Amino acid sequence: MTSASFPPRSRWVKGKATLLALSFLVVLSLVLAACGGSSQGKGSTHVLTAICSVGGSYTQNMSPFSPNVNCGVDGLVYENLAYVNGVTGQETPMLSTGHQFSSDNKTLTFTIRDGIKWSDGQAFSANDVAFTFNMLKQYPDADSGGLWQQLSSVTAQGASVVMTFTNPAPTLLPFIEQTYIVPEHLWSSVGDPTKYVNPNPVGTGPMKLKSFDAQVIKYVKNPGYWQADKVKVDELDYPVVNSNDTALLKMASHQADWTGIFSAALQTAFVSKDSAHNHVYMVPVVPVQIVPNLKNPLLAQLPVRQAISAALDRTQMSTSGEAGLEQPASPTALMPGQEKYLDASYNGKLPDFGAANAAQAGTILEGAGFKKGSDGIYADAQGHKLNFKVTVPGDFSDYVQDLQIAQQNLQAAGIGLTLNKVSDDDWRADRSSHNFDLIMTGGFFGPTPYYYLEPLLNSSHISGAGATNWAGWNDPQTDQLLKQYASTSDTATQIQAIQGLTTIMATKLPVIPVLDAIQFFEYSTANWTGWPTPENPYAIGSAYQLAAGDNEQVILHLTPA
Amino acid sequence: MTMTTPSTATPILEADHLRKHFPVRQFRPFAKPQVVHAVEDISLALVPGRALALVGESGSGKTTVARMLARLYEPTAGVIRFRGRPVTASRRAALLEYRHHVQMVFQDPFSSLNPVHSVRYHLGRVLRLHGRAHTRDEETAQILALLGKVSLTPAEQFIEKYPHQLSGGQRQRVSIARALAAGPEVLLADEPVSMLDVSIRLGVLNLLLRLKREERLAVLFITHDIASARYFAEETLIMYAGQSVESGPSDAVIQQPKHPYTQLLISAAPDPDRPATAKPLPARGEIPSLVTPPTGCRFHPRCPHAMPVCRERFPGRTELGNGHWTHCFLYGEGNDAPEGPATTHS
Amino acid sequence: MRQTSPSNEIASVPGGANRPALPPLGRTYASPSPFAGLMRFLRAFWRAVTVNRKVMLGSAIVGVFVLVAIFGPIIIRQNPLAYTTDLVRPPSAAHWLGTNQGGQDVFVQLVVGTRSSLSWALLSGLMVMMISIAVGLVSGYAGGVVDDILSVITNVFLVVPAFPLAIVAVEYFSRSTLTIAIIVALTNWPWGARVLRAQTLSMRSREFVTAARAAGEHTWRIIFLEILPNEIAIVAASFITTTIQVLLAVAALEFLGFGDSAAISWGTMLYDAYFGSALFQGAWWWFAPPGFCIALLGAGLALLNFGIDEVADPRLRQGKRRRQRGRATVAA
Amino acid sequence: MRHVIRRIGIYLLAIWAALTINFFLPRLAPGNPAEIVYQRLSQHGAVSPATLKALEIEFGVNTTDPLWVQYIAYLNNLLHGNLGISTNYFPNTVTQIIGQDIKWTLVLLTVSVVLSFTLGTLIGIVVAWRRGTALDTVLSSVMTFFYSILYPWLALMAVYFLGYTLGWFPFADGYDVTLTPGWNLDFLLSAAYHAILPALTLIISTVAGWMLTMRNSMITTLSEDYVLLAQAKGLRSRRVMFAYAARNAILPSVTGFAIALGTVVGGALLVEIVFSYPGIGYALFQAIQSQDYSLADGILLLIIVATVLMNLVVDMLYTALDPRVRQERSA
Amino acid sequence: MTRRPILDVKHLCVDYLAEDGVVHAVDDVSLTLRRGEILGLAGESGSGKSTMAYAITRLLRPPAEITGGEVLYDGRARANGEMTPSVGPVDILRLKPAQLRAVRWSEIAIVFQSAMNALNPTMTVGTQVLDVLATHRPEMPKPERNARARALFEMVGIAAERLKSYPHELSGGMRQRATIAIALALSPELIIMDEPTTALDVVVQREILTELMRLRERLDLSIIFITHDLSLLLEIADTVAIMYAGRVVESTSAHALHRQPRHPYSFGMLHSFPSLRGEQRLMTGIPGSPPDLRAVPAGCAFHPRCPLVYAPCSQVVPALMTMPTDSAAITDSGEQSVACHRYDPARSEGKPLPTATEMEDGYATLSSAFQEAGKA
Repeated sequence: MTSASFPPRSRWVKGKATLLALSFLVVLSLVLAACGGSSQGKGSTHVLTAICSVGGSYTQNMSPFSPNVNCGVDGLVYENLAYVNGVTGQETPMLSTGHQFSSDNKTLTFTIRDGIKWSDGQAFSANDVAFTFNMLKQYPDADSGGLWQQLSSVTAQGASVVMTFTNPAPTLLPFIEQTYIVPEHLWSSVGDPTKYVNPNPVGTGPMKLKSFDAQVIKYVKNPGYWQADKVKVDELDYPVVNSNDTALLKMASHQADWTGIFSAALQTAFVSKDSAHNHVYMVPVVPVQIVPNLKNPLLAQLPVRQAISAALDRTQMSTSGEAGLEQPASPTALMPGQEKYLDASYNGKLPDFGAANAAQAGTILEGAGFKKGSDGIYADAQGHKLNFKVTVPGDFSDYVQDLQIAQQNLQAAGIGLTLNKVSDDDWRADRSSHNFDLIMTGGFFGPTPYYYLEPLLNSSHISGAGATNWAGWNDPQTDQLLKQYASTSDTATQIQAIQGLTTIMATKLPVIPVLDAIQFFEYSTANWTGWPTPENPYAIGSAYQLAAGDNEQVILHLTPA
Repeated sequence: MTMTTPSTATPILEADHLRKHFPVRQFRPFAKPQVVHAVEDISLALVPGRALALVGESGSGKTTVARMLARLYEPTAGVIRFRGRPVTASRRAALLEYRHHVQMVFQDPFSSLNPVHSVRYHLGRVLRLHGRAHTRDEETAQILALLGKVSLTPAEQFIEKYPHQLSGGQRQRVSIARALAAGPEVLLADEPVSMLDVSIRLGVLNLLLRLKREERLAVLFITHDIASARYFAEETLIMYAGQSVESGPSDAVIQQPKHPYTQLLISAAPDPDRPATAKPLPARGEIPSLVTPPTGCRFHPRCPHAMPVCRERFPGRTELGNGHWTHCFLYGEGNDAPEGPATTHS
Repeated sequence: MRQTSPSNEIASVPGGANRPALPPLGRTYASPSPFAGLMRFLRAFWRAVTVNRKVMLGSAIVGVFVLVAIFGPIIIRQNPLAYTTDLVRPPSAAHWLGTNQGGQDVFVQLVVGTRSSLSWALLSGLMVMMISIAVGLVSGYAGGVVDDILSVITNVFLVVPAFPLAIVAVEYFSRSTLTIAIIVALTNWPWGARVLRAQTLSMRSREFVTAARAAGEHTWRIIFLEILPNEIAIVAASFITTTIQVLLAVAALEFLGFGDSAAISWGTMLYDAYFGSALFQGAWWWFAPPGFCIALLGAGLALLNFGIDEVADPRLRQGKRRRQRGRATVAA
Repeated sequence: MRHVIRRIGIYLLAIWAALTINFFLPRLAPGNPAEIVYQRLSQHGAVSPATLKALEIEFGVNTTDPLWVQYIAYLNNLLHGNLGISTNYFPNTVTQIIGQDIKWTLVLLTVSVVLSFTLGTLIGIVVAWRRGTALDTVLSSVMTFFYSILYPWLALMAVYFLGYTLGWFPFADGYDVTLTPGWNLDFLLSAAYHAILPALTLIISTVAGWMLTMRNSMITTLSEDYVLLAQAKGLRSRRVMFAYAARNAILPSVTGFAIALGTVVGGALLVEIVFSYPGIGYALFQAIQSQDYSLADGILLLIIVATVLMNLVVDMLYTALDPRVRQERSA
Repeated sequence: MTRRPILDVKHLCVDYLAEDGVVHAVDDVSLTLRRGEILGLAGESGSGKSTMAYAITRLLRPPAEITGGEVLYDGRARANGEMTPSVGPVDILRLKPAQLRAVRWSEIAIVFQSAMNALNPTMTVGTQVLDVLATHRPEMPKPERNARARALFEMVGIAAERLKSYPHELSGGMRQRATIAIALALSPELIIMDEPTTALDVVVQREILTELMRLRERLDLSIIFITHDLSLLLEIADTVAIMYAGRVVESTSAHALHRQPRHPYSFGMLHSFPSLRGEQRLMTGIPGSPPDLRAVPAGCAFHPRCPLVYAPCSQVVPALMTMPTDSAAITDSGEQSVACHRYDPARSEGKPLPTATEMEDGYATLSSAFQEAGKA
């Protein structure tokens, strides 16, 4: 070794090694990037990518009766007898061509559509329908609608299916129509359908399973579908994402076409990124409400509920808590578009609560004999202070923020509010067992407001394991109106009943509506067009299906861009 | 300057047939427990105003002996007698009372003082523990007196100092003052100068000599340097691998070493005055493991004169006159055979 | 952190001299009069803080945060949760760090959140420190069976992963910062305990401990007044390390929504920002500051820690390289 | 070898402790998770006797059995690989779900932990060797900042800037979902490409720890006499740096590595959430969110066992690296 | 018989950059080692003797720094011209890194005090021997290297099987032998031994020294032997240099030093070792402590402890001077240098050369003065 050459050489070798390592990394990244890029191309098959599940890997659950059913099974693989549009209330016959109630409303006959085949080639028949309903009788776990509490028999008679009820049950119709029909020849031996994984689902719907993976479920077009000419979607992929933000990013970068997620950044991070293609269409569905526990002697007083309602700044909740996506609710608890259920005195215009008014709240309370204490909180003559706890699921961040606003509003009006954040399950349990002062919650959804009001206000739902009359509202007039609706299939009589009920909602405040909950729906027209729009609300568009059949309707309307 | 008159005075602290085995900690639940045979059958006596030097290499057990005498270790066997009475109680009060009489000076001046405490704390704690000072003023006065006694002057300057502000020699003086603080009659000095710089060793040694004389202290002087033993102590006891091999008046042991190990030790010591003709004795092997020590005389594997009998048992004590004795078969069977089998091991 | 005398100058005995781990902090320990004691303490504190550049910088950073935590909420006097109609506004004179989705002032939240984040981190750090001191010192000093048992427990806890356990426990017990702090404390003490045990073990064989025993000193005094003060560096290091761990763990858990979202802290701010899609709205002023504060405070603590390491172990000190005067002195 | 046996003993104890914690957590917790699970299952219909029994054992409800009988039954269940039934993915079992998700976590973590450790250690070695230079000053300062960076914060920045804004890397999924998983090149490349960003952020957030640990350890080692002697021997710098200094300096790092593994596994959860990456961590998060107690417990147990096993591996490594431990200090 | 010097250290200065200024650890030190001789370097802690060892081999690390002087090494001419084609001495301090690496070990080897610390604990001692051979003798075939390692171990009295052992498996004595074997691997001309036996027990120390003396005869080694044990040095060294506070205070043959130490410090040191033979008498030692290098007394650093102190001592640093020739009658072997004003005719102020009695009495007086102060 010579003294001169060694040190420089070593430095060179080291430098070269570093360089080599670096360039290797760069090349690797480029190669991978190229591969990644090229695989984005979808060729000539038209693939629709939808996100309908935020959270973890999939496990296969392809029984439509499973509580944890995979995306796409409901409606795309399995169909139901008829589709009812949640926005318009319009009915579209699917597996049936029509239905007929007997005059006493105790017998219902469906006419089954002819010429439909299961995706394995076997013919579909009325027997499959009868089998499905009778299976639900055998396995009450699967009967989530509780149909057999009022059904007494279901039989196939030629191309018809005849159902008989123990008492008049016209309100059961939507639940029956929305039941997914499964093939008898495959399902007669599977046992409990809630526990059946159904690895190779065979249905009548527009799609059939292509592949299942924990990260993505893929469906392809069912060539034997009875309306196959309407289906332009060659493949439908449901990838898993772990967060709403990821879903939104995928939507914004057109890696996904269809979803229904909440995000405070919808406008900035999605719509405005490509306003030509990126759209949202939010359908208000039911009110989000603060439910008072009427067993609480203070909350049982109407002025207290009125004062609370008057003090709430629903606009701030709408803009801050819900990113402006949900609008303040109407005192009638009706959604925009449901004006026909309004009492005539409203002149066909949905009333609103008006701006937050702490002074008005104070007037109401003072009128009812409440006095403001030194701590700024009102108390009744006996000294019971208006301090309430509101129960909320801790991980419903928008609810929490809404209530933090409410807390400040009520404070200003002399009413104390503390947040009681609990787990989702505790929240549900507390709600059913009336274990709260106030609780924030949504409600039930159906084709008419009846399906929202009935569980909430019927005194028969006050107690029991799955009690839904959370406030404990016990009012004979309300019960009477509900009964009036349920015992007739005459639409006018039914509307009349609902008008009475909305008046009770607005004047007696059994619950305090806050905001109109919406069904989130984001879509991109970069790859697909034909989505539901306010102009053509043929379905509730969300990829998260709210009512049976919405997704199928969307698929039937989509065409490649 | 040391007078080599044989001791006639009554010993104040005596040790009879001390033995110490340390269990070996190991993770082997089913194996036979092993022990380190650190000290086998050591007897000695300390006399007021006189010093006994304990000489040996590392691992010879000399420190263990001192710590047994300081009651830091409980002897496995044997008796310690203070003023003729066996010391057995180990209640705190009794131990404190014993320590009031018997104190120890440590080897390493850097580690024997706690770096976070001042000189005042070190000395004051001992004074208070032994009830020699009850108020701060008493304490200060006593400390100043002690510092004066160990020639740390002006004492006022040292009282608030921390160890890192002192030199090695000063620290060792503080250590000595701490031992004196209890007002002891016996001082166990464990290699008190071996970690000091050469030029200050003599200062500390001379201080100890003076204290021995002035305070009538009985001193156990532990050292690996046989020359210092001769300088400091009237009597010397040589240890090898936990056994005592030779003892007697220091000059006798050093000038006329009898035991082959003593001879080896002396021949190995640096000595510029050694006649050029004196070849160092050849040594072989090293100090054996004390877990499995050699049987019999533990020196036999290295001994040029080893006989078969050396392998079998440990020789008894052979008196050579004038208080000089050795354990070696070269000088006979010896009487005063050690208690029990000295060679047990597993 | 162990050191043997590198220069061999005092060495005439095998093993070399074991120097104290820390150059003693002057006269902090004995104080004749309270006032003089305080002055000494302050002087010693100042010396300790300025002893090393890393310590200096680290204490400056941590000090600022501590001051903000103590006085910030008092000075600001503004409800960090107050909703306004200025939604998601960038920084301006009115809102120094802009506003969030609720129109709440980010700067106010940041200042108020400092208290919660810092105090939880310090509190858990303290809990950890106390457990590790107790276990480490007792284990190291007592030896024998006590040591065996404590060592096994330490080793067992050492391998239990803290974060997942904290998540599960938070769910089982309550979603509060206290639960997080307790779990994090329970899973973080073994590290310090282990180091302290080793150090105590070596301390126990130091002659000053033997000397204290030979003088008849009480056992508890030996443990807490003789041994513990010598391990201050390690105690401090383990305290600081844990504090960083806790700071990060609490923030991460809060980020996931397991914290107490009514309380304002950096973690809950990040949670709000994340679920409010702050980043995707381009609201960097909402998202960046809490994360940056965490990293900065962490860096300050880390600097403090490394500084203490350097003070305790002179070998780690940055060798000041004076430009050589024409002579080659390199060792390599 | 005795060392390893001793460690195995400790690990068995750790696993046992974990099992026991897992057994007692739901029993100690206020409220009754089993009730909730039971209720939820009941809502879906009648619970089969076997499921009910398993749940009862898992949570200790509806039973008059003494605690120890429950405990034995619980252990017996575990012994048969029965971790219970997930309520969230009902009727799938916990074992099934874990089996499906674990491979992703395992691969991502192994790769990034090993890379991070290697990289951090190497940087630490070099920086310590060139102590006081600009390289050292810059790297040490930067790393001190990264040392305590909050991982999700870093990861989100990466997702947003590198993934979304610049589009260099995918910001979600474990692979391009248009591909078919399997042993084909397209899929593997895609999986590797998708792992870059998660791995990168994971490495960045952990590399500082290794680097700083190694730097300190290395500096301490560099002042050892044997390094000085190696230099005096005229050995090449690289030989001194690696065979003499680093070889010894790495030992404390290896111990730290074992200890840090638990934290790293915990970190997986955050990676998977932020990057929408499949894996066990996100499953745990989901399970907690939806109160799927059996799944959460199962995953926690698995994580603990995995950490313990990794510790064992690291221990073996340590034993192999340090001859003093290998041959057991004799008294 | 004066042989050619193999190492000539001239005016070497080493500074430590402490936080509060510069410490002169080695201050203007000159030494000469002749081929085949043992130069003993004696001194107490802080005297700079170890720093010398590191400085000569250029192993000093920051904050230590060589600030001046030369280390002239005059090795044998290498036929292959590996180091330097010229036969003349080279200044080690000016060698380029590659040249330095070539000089290291093949020319100058070093043995540290603590063999435990000097051996890599994670490498077998054999590998540590082979490392040297592989680096410096790359042309040597592997079996030959192995054979060389075995031979080296046997040469220092360790069984060759021990090559496979790790350092912790060897006893202290064997470890030190192993480091000596490593030092001998390339048959260097010069070995610097920094307290090689201090950590060992006397018997082992003696064995190793005996071994070393034998090897030195056989291999014609030149050795710098550093220790604080002057009595040991007198037995083995040819010439001795005594250091105090970074400077050489006396440099002479071992014999002369033993017979008549000139510097009061050398005298005091020699009389600090209790003797094994002869009459027992109270020795005084040297009062006081060696100075802290951060606060070295002005003038002669030794003056506060010196029995001969007079005015110039606290003002002027005495230079190391060869003794006046008229005293050559006393020094019968080699020259005797001392750094003391009393031996400098220019500064002695007419005082006679100090005698042993004067120094002994002086120490006694000084010592009791220190004692008195102590009792006050």
